[in-house]
Amino acid sequence: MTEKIIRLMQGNEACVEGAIAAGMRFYAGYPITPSTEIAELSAAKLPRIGGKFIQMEDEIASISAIIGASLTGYKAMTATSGPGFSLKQEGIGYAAISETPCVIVNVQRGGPSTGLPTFPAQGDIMQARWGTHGDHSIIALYPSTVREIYDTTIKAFNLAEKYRTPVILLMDEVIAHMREKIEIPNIDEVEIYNRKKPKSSPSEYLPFHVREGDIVPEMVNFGEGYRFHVTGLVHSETGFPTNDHKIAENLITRLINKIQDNVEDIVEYEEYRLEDAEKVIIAYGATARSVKSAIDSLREEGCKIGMFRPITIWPVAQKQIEEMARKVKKVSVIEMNMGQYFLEIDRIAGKYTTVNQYGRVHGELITPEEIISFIKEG
Amino acid sequence: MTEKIIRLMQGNEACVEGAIAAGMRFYAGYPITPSTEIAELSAAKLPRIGGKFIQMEDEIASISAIIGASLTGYKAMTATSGPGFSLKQEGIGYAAISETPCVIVNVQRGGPSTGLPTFPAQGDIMQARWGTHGDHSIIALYPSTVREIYDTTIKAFNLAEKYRTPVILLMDEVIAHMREKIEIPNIDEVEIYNRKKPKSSPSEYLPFHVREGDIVPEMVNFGEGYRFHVTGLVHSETGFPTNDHKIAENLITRLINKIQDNVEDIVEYEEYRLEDAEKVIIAYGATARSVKSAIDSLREEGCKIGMFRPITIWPVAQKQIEEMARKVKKVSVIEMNMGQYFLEIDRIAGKYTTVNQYGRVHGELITPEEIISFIKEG
Amino acid sequence: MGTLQTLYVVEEWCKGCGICVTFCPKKVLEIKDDKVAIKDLKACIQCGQCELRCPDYAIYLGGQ
Amino acid sequence: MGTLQTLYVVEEWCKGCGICVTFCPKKVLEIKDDKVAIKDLKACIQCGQCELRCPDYAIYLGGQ
Amino acid sequence: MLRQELRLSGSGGQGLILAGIILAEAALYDGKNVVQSQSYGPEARGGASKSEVIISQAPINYPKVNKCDILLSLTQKACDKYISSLKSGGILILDSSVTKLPDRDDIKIYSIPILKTASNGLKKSMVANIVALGSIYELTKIVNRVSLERAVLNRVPRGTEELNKKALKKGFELIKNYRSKPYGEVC
Amino acid sequence: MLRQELRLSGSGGQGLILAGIILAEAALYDGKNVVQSQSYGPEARGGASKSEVIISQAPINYPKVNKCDILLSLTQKACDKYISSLKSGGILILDSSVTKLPDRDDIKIYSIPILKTASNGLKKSMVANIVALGSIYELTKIVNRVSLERAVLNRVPRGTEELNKKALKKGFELIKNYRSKPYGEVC
Amino acid sequence: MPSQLVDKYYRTESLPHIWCPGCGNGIVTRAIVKAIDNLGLNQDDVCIVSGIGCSSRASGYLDFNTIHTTHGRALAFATGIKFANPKLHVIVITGDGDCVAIGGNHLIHTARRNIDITTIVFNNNIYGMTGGQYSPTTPTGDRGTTAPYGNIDANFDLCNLAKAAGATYVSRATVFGANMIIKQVENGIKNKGFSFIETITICPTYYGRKNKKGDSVDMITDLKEIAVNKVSYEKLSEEQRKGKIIVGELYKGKRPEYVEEYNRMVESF
Amino acid sequence: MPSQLVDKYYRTESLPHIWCPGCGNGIVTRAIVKAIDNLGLNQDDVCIVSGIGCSSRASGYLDFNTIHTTHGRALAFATGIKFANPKLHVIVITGDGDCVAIGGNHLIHTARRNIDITTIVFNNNIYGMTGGQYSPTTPTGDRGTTAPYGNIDANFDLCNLAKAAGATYVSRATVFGANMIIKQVENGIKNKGFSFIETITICPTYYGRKNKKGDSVDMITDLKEIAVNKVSYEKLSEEQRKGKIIVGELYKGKRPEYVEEYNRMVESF
Ligand SMILES: Cc1ncc(C[n+]2csc(CCOP(=O)(O)OP(=O)(O)O)c2C)c(N)n1
Ligand SMILES: Cc1ncc(C[n+]2csc(CCOP(=O)(O)OP(=O)(O)O)c2C)c(N)n1
Ligand code: SF4
Ligand code: SF4
Ligand code: SF4
Ligand code: SF4
Repeated sequence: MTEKIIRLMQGNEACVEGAIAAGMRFYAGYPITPSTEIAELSAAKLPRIGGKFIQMEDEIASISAIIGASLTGYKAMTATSGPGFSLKQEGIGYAAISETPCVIVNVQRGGPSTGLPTFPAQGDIMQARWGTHGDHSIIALYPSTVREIYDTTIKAFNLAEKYRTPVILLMDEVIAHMREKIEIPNIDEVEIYNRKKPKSSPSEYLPFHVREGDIVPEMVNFGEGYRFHVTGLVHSETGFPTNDHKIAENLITRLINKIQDNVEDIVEYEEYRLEDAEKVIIAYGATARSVKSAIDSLREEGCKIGMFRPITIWPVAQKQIEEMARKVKKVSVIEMNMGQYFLEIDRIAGKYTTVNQYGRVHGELITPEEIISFIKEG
Repeated sequence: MTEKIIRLMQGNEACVEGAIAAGMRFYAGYPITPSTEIAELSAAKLPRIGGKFIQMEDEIASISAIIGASLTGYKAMTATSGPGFSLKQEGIGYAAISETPCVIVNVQRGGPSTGLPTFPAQGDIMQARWGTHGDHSIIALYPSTVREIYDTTIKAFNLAEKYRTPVILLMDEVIAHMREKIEIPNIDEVEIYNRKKPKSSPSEYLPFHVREGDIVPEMVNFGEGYRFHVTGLVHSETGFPTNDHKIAENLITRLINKIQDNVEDIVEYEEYRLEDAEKVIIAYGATARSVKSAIDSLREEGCKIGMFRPITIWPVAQKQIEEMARKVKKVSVIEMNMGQYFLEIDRIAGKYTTVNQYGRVHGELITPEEIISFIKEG
Repeated sequence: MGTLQTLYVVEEWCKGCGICVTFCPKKVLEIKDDKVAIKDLKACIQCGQCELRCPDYAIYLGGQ
Repeated sequence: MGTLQTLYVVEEWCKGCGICVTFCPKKVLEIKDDKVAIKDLKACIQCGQCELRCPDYAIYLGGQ
Repeated sequence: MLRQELRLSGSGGQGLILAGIILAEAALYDGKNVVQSQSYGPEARGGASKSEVIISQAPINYPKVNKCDILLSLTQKACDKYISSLKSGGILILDSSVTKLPDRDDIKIYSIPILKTASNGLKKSMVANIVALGSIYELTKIVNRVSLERAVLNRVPRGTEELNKKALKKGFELIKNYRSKPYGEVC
Repeated sequence: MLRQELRLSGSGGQGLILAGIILAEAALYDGKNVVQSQSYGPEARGGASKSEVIISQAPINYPKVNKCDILLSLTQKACDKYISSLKSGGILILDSSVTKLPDRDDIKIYSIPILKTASNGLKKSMVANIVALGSIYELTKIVNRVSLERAVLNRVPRGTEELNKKALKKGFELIKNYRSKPYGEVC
Repeated sequence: MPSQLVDKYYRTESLPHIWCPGCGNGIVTRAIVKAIDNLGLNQDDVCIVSGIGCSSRASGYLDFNTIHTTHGRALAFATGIKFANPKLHVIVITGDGDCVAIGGNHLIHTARRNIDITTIVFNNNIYGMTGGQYSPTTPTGDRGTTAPYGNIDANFDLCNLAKAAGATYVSRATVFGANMIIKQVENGIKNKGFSFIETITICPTYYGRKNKKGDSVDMITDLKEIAVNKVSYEKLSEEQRKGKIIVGELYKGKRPEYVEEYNRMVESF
Repeated sequence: MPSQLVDKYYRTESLPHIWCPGCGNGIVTRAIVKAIDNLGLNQDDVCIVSGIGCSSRASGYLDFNTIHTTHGRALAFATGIKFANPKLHVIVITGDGDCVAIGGNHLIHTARRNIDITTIVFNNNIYGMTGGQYSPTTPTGDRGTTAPYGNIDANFDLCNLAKAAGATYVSRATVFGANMIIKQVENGIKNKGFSFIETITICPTYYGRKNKKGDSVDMITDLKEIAVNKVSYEKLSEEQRKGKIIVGELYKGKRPEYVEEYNRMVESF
């Protein structure tokens, strides 16, 4: 066992390091604050490790290129921020329906539109779920420390491959730009999910057929002798377009259920001082750090409070939140937006307890002091 | 009073007629099924009535062009479907933060991605609310008959002007492509909201200042002697960008509150046989037509059932739905998707009653028979 | 035998556009009931003009 | 008097890039404490080279 | 006649969408409620095409045709595809080029030379849709004749009014003549 | 010393972000928890720039500096902007070019010629940030000297190691010499 | 039974295709396949990338690695594919709308990078799939459903544009001269860099009908009159040039290819 | 007190601007204003449209009808504005990234339509606002933060591209030759159609620093060496041409202008 590497690392850098550890060898992107370092570091690192970096003409081209690259067998990633994330929505839908694994990083900044380009926000939570047209499934993860960025990026790639789906990695300007201590795990301690080789021969290969016991269709890469067709149209197991209503419904429900049926495998969350909590705060990303500080202070004053921090934002940890809601007096959702995840929590927890919300959109991380007074007042 | 005109009209045509009645004189678009007739009819009609039609190179250019035109004083519209709607998201956010009135029609088709281009769906309900990045307000309307398309298009323009906001007009392939009887109202019976002339002189004009008693800032048109600045960055009342956190928060909350504080003025809905209903179906657009048929049949069998049909999809008619939910045993949301509006209804009504959902994504209008058996079973 | 066996028609694919008929320099082909028909197979010189431009792959020269 | 009054500097706007100094054909200008300074006003021939290229509108010829 | 549902089927380019619109408009002139819709998009390219009309005294909610009362099929493909959607007791109007008749004895079948009438008799195959309308009218009286004629003239291209009037009349006649034959022969 | 918060402020291009990183890295070598962040984007262009470091024995949750323990300001603008964020009892290190001293008597102020030392004494104004680090160290001993030196060498461009070592030393000296003066003169 | 060529390279189970009777798309598609056959490329090493439109449906009929992407983005997907797996011969099939309306930006940038992709534009002067709206190549004055009074836009000279953007092989042919398409596609694939082949095809259903161009036979035979080679074109008077199209290989250049440059950079470490 | 020119046409309360010391953006912006002044246009009749980038911040400083749009879309917004209100002189200020990276499609289509818009590209060979990534105009081999080993992309010849797309006035000048910019903007505005003016400007902060080009003074004086007019350029040998930029009015064409064509169509009813 080699010595653990401890470093001071920026969030965006940890994302690139995690991606590379996960096997990312293709990056296509277009720069935008505050995600740009991800492109810059990928440009510096990938050519040196047998990977490919390309700066495309815009965000739409970038997501298109990573989907193309993924189909040839690469683990591929792009990173952007609000305006670019909006532009990538059509491509995200294409990745969803064509079941092409890829990772899209969105380092959120103040919106809407150009908004507050250099200041943090958590305003794209709902967009990550609902930004593209039509019904589809999505996975979105949201780390809150630099080390967790590293781990979560790896997880993003693993889930992308396992569920053949685009995975959104959400960050915010605070965690993306701050540097903190990170202990880089040994590569052999890290679990990496790689695309399985197909069991079928080219002649029997049905590119969108799910084998008994599998979650998703076997994925073959372009150029490996299996000549199959990929389309964004509704398609049958053969990969060819169809208007057949039954097949259409089967496809769309399968796309959604492959995620919904495996929520327990996908959801990850942290419970902080929840044991005896009567009040619970739900928060994620940088905001969750402020919440932790606030909870520590409140606990000192005798307040029985804890935090539920979703790391998997989508799919939502419905079961866990429900269970928790049944036990507590109040749930508060604290986020750097005007109440987005709140809606989902209110839906789930609101049936069992009171749910309220504290949100700011002023371009600054919510402080522990604010949280403390919000909790005390309400 | 002139004679009422009764015609057989297609949904898409009624949209164009309504838009013209509302004062739409600028259309920019890019064709896409099933919205294309809106562009085609605009191309035929606008040049003949002093209006402007331009086919742009894509959907992004189209929404950009209508925002530009709106700033010169035109009532402007673009129409699209799923993939194009995804591409317009960045522009919608720009219209929201710059408070530029405009109407974006989305004739929904089966998604995600290219999906089922010629078949109906209602899969962009959440996207209409959350498709662009950052916190913002939106108004989305959804008619369900050809006559209502006409009226609702007018309403869309009126609300766009009154609240200085992009308004999304949602349709589905069923209502967009069917023809039915429409009685066109006399133009003098139609209420049209026109942009008010500013009270300020050019030197005192503050383009983003809301006068006491007004809902939105006075809007002046480019070229009228008021030389002001428009930006997608967070800006102060002067229109110039700022990073000031207080101003940022004021702006974003004002954008949201101008809609939220006026929900009662904006929401429109139909209540169908609700008087003594113990069960309520919530449905919109074409699906609501099937629901009506189903309710009529169910009522004949003695089932006390009715429908709440939101015409204003966003903002949601929270108060009305809450009130209704308190009174009934069950609320069923029926929509051509895998459960989108359901989430919002579940959130609101789920605190008071049971809420369930019936959705199809097979590219066909849900039939009354399906609805009847869903209601009977569940 | 040569010519006789080398001109094939895939009837289900033919959409009757008539392009082959026009390009055939020897008037071998005609449209009958909205489909291509071989009128005069003997005249065929196997120039391949029909196959080259049939948008539906419904006519071709086989063998060699 | 003419020349004397016609060369103006807006000190708060000057970012001290030195472009004006370089382009002045008469060495009228210099950089002092990170700002432009008029070293030899008498030499100025009002050619306008400085104003034309000052990226910050910090130097210009007035009057006429 | 609370709600009558018609399905006009054939292949793309036979003008069936226009036929549906004309029929719907005629019903509208009669003061009825009406909904017309059609199959759309690339489907209509080459393949089977359909146009649907619902005519009703009462307001029409559900706007789609599921089981229809009257089915017109101008091609074998269309007939095969849609025959099962015809209600028991319904009327099937077939172009006589459709040779494989459906195996149903709960419907009335009329096999008439619509396409031939249009292309031979009128030297313009593009009026087959209007011929078909004439036949539908004559058979069902689903709309008023004056309304139908008005709707035809309102919707056909300028300059083709006379031709279309003639086509309509030919359509009437196809049924008038047909009537004289015993049903037995067809079923 | 559970949690120490530093804010390094000045104008864009003065290398304060790097200074923050070096300081954070040094603390990390000491086995401490540490978070470094900075102001970002066009703000940093021309205008005031800041870099923040939090050093703590315990894990750091809230990662931002609100009220700081130590404030470095290399320009008047930065001093004016951030002075109110310095805790009562905190330490203010000013470049001596900052002439308008803040009107606070609850803090300790050190006015030292950082920029001049860097540009005159070392003929390289780009090492002002390292000079500043030296002074901060000498004044606060917030990190170990060995760690600081290691961090400096790790982060400065190859080839400038010697220069930067010298700069660091100059920074130490500025404070050592400064100490001999009575505080009175400064406040 | 289909022909050997069709049998080998088409997914015959998906035929007949959805294109209208007399549509030129089938002719161009066959020409591409014939060129691939002439070059003897291994089917497993060919990747066909298309966008959205009638023409872009071609990918589904062909038995290679095939992908039908989103509208306008075929070249961006293709760039990802080629850059990731340079072993693949990447061929893009796209319409005039797909390639230069919504997709114009990707065209110019792919050309600029001179990445080894062969693009064949099926230019039918109209948006076929959506039912006949005018496109950036609809000649000025012609009609489309969104240009009921005649199109007032100028139309692009696609070859000129591709050349100015950096393509290193630029050519044009028509479905009348189908053999010319075959030759050009062969040369385009052989060119190590970005190749742009504009094929003038016919859409009798929309462009033809809207503009009274007759049926497919009329339209294809018209192309004979319209298409002239560069040498002949230059001899024509201004007046005579009206309505003519220059066909042939219009430009061949030599510039470093993108993936090779990348590899060169990597090798330099 | 600022100069008369600045006082009249700038929103002086927003000065000093955010641009770095020695950034060329201020020089180009002044040249545009000077051209407007020379033409005597009424401020109320001028509309400045910009995208996103350092250069695109210019709109906020200028006292006209001004709009700072989204990244890459300035020309599409401008098209809406001009078509809606043809009375306005619409001038687009855009960066090389804004105009030809993300915005390339709108450029070629606006040029194709020949709508009466004057576009001035502030070409600093880099993405300035985001901190120095290479752009489609970064010369091959030069460095940016995303091209740490040197850019392998070929760079566009913007003027060539604009011309091929259909612009009817195409010119280039540098901030060294600021008077030339003024003249070209005047002529661009006077041209009834789409005018494209490429101004070569300097970004000492990123492009300069990354590529060891010295400070702003070095960079601006370098431009003197690099820029040659067409006539001189043609006299140079292949070797001598390396690294040179042709400046001057490169193309003037005459084609119907879009809005006029629209009006003509309307009048024909
Ligand atoms: C984002 C998006 N916008 C619009 C469309 C609708 N659409 C599909 S194909 C097409 C144009 C087709 O024209 P072209 O590329 O010339 O191909 P053709 O059908 O003529 O072969 C359009 C506008 C779409 N599918 N996606
Ligand atoms: C959709 C979108 N993508 C990316 C960005 C980030 N961004 C802002 S400006 C810019 C490029 C600026 O380059 P250029 O247009 O050359 O202008 P400069 O700053 O160099 O003047 C980029 C990539 C953005 N704001 N929006
Ligand atoms: S006007 Fe000319 S001579 Fe006078 S200071 Fe300016 S550049 Fe020098
Ligand atoms: S050019 Fe302008 S900013 Fe630069 S030094 Fe001269 S006056 Fe100052
Ligand atoms: S619409 Fe035109 S391009 Fe499309 S298949 Fe038919 S003929 Fe071909
Ligand atoms: S970064 Fe470059 S382009 Fe931007 S303001 Fe600074 S010098 Fe100018």
